[in-house]
Amino acid sequence: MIDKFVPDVAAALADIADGAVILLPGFGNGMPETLVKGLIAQGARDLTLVVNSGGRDTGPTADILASGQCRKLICSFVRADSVAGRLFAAGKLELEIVPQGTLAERLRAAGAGVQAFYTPTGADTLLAEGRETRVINGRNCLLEYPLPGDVALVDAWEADRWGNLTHRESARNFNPVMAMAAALTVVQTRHVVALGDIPPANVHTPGVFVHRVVHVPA
Amino acid sequence: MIDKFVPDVAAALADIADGAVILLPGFGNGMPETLVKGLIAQGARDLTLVVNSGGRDTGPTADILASGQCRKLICSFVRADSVAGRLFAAGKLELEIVPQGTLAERLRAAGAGVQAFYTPTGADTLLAEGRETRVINGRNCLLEYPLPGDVALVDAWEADRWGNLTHRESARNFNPVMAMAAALTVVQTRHVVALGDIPPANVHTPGVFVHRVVHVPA
Amino acid sequence: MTFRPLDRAGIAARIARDIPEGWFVNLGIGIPTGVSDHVPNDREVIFHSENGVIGAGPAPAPDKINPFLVNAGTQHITLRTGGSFVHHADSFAIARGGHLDLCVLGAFEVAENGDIANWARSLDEPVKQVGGAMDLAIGAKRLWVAMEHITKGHGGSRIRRVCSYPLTAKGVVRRVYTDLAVLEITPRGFGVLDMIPGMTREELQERSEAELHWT
Amino acid sequence: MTFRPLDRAGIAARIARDIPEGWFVNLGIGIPTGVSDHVPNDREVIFHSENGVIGAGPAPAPDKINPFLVNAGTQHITLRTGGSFVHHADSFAIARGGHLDLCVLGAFEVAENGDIANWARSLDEPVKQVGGAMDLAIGAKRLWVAMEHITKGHGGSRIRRVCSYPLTAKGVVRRVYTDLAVLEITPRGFGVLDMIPGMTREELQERSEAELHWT
Repeated sequence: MIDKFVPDVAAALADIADGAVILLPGFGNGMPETLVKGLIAQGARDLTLVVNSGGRDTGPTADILASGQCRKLICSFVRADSVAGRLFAAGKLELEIVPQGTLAERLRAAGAGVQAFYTPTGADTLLAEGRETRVINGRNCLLEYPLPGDVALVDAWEADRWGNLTHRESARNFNPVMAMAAALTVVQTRHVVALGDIPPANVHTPGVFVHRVVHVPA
Repeated sequence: MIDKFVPDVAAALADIADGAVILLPGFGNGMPETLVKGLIAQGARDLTLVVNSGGRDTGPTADILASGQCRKLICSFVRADSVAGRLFAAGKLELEIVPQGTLAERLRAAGAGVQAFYTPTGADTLLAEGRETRVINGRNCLLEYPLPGDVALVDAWEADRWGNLTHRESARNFNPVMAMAAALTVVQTRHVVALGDIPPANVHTPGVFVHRVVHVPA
Repeated sequence: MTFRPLDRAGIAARIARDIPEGWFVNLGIGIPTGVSDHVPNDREVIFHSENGVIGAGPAPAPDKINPFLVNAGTQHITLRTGGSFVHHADSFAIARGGHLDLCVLGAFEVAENGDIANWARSLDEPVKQVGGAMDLAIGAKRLWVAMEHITKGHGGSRIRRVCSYPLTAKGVVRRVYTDLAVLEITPRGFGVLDMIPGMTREELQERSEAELHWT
Repeated sequence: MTFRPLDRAGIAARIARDIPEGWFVNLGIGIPTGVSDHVPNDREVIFHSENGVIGAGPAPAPDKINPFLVNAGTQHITLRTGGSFVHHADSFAIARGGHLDLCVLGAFEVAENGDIANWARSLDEPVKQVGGAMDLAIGAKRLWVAMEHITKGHGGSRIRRVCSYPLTAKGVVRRVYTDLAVLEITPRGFGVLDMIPGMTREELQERSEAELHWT
C-alpha cells in the first residue's frame, strides 16, 4: 500500500544534504513554516534558497537566512532593510534576482521537462546584461533555463496517502509548481484525508509530484 | 454586467474569417461537436485546423476536413485510411505532424507568452530535419515555437456568465490549454450555472480565457 | 497657480473612470492599488492579483479576515463572486500571455517612447526589488502608469525624453495618469488627453522634461 | 524447438512482475496496454494516461461505462480511488518532466545503444502517426519496450545493432521484454536478464541481429 506519510518532520527532512537547492513557496501565506523550522534544526548548510521574497526581519525566510545555512538566495524581491538585504550587503549571501513570473515559469519548466525558453520579461533591462537574447517576432527575448530543486518544502491544506493535495485560496501560490520542480517534495499538511476524499477533478497538486507528507495540525 | 453567453452557435461563430487557425480539443471525448457543425455551416474557408488526431471517416474532425474548408492540418496522428489521410495523399491537405506533448506545450506557450522553448522530444528524429537544435546539459533539444489560434472551439460541462468552466473527467484534455491559446475562445457548455456555483478553487478553465459561451444541452 | 494637483486617491479615481466593464485588470502596488476602490460596484471589472487570484475584491471587515487570501501586496482581501484561484505559473501565464486587458503600474519615470522605469533608482542600487513588474509590463494588452508628474525630492519631471533610471521594459506604456494630466504615448511622443482644471498648456509643459503634444 | 514463445499477454504478464508498488507508469498502445491486467490489485501501481488521467483503472462493466473517461487508446476505463485529472499540458509535463517511474512502449526495433523506432516503418511513409511516443520516450525515468523478438512478416530480428526504421528517440531504452527474453541495454550493448524456459543462448542469439551478452 502506498503511504507517503512519514511520522515527523525530522524523518521527512533527515537526508537533505549540504549544498541542496531548496524550493520554498509562500506569498503572504502558503509557506510551510514547520518544515522550515525543521530544516533549521536539521542543520544542512551551504544551501541555495529559492523563494519569491527575501522576507523581512522575522518569519520563516528571515529565520533560515539568519541561521547562516544559506549560501545563495534566488528570489524576485529583497528589501535592503531585512535579514536578506543586510547579509547581501555584508557579502555573506549571494543573490540572484529573477522576475516573479520568470521565477514561476523556470520552476514549471523544471517540472515539465522544458530545457530552456525565451521570454520578453527582463530582456531590455539590466537583468539581461551579458546574457543570451534573441529577437522573436519583433520582440527582444531573454533565454531562461529551468530552476530545479533538490528539495521542495510544500504547504497543503489536505493530503491523502498518495500525496494528492489541496491548497487554500491564494495559499496555493508557488506550492504546485515547486512541488513539480523538485527531486524530493516534502509536504506539511493541515489535514489528513482518506484516499478518494478529494474529488479527482479538484486535486490541486497530484501525488505524482509528492514524495513525503507530514501531518502538522494547526 | 458581464455576460459571455450568446444566443446561438451561429452568433458565436459569425465572425470567423477565412484563413483562421482553429484550435479543436478532444481526445475520445471533450470535443465541441455542435460548434464544429456550426463552423461547417458558417463556411469559413482556407482554415488551419489544430487537433490532436486527424480522426477517422466519421465524426467532427472528419466532417470539417471533408467539407473542404481546411487547407492545413496540424496534429500528432493521422491514419492513412481516413478522410485526413486520403486528402493528404491526394495533395489536398497540408500536414504538420507535431508530437502530442509538444503540441500541448506549444499551445500552452502561446497562452502563457513563452516565445519559444527547447525540448528533447523529437530532437533526434526525422521531425528535426532542417530545424534548429541545441545541446543543453548534454541533451539534444529542438527549438519549438508557440502555436496560437485565432479561434478555439471548446467543450465544457458547466459554465457561468463570466466564462468560468468545468470539464468532465478526461474530457478536460486539450480544452483548458486551447482556451488559453486563442484570440477568440468560443465554448459550448452542457450546463449553465450561476456565478459562484463553481467553487473558486475548482474552476478548471478561468473565464479570463473565455470570450463567448453557447448553451448546448445534451 | 490656479490649479490643484490631484492627490493619490484622485489619480486612482481618474484611472477608474476609464476602465470599462468586463476588463481583466492587474493593479500594481502604490497608487494603482487604490484604483479598485473607485470602480462602482455595478460595473464588473475583474481584478487579477499575480499570486493567483482572479476576481480580487475589497478588504474584508476586520472580523472577516481570511488568512489564506491576500493580494500581491500581501494585504487581506476578499474574492468576488465568480472569482477563482490558480497557482503562480498559471497566474503569470495570464499576465505574460496577453490576457489582461490592462495593467496599471507605478513608476519613477516614463519616456516618450513608452519606456518605463519602476524597479531600481540607480544602476548600483545594492539590493533589488523586481517582483512581478517586468512580467506585467511586457504582458498586458495595455500598460497604464500612475505616478506624480514631478518627483517629491528634487522636483525633476518624471515625464522624460529618455528614462534616467534602469528600465523595467522598453516601449510598453500606453498612457500615463499623473496628478496633473493624462498623457498617451503616440508615435510623436507624449500626447495630452486631459489636464486638471485650471492648468495651462505652458504650465504642464514646464513640468515635463519631454515635449508634449496637443491634437 | 523445445521452447514456447510467450504470447502477447505473456509478455505483458512478465513485465507486470517487475513493476513494484508505488510506481507511476504509462503504458503505450499494443502489448503494453495489457500490462495493467497482470498487476495484482493489492499492489498499488498508478497508471498515467497521457490524456490527463492519473490512476487509470480497468475497463468498466458494460453497464458502467462513463463516456467522459477514456485512456490514451480512447478505450473506456475507470479511475482508481485516489486518481485525478489534469489537462493535456499538465499531463505531458508529468511525462516529459521525468515524473513517470516507467513507460512501456511497443516498438518495431530497438538498437543496442538504446535507440527506439516505433512510429514509422519507412522514411517515405506518406502519413505519420507520432502521437505521444516521442514525448514518453524522452521523458520517463525508465523506458521499457515490449515487442516480439522477430517480425511476423519477413522474420527479421527487432533486436538490432542499429535501427533501420526512423527513430523515435536516441539512447533511451533501458529494457526490452520480448516473447523470448528480457534484455537490458548496457554500455556493452544488449545484456540478457532472462530467457523463456527451454531456450538456449545460441537460439536466442540466432534470433537477434545485435550481439547479446551474458554476465
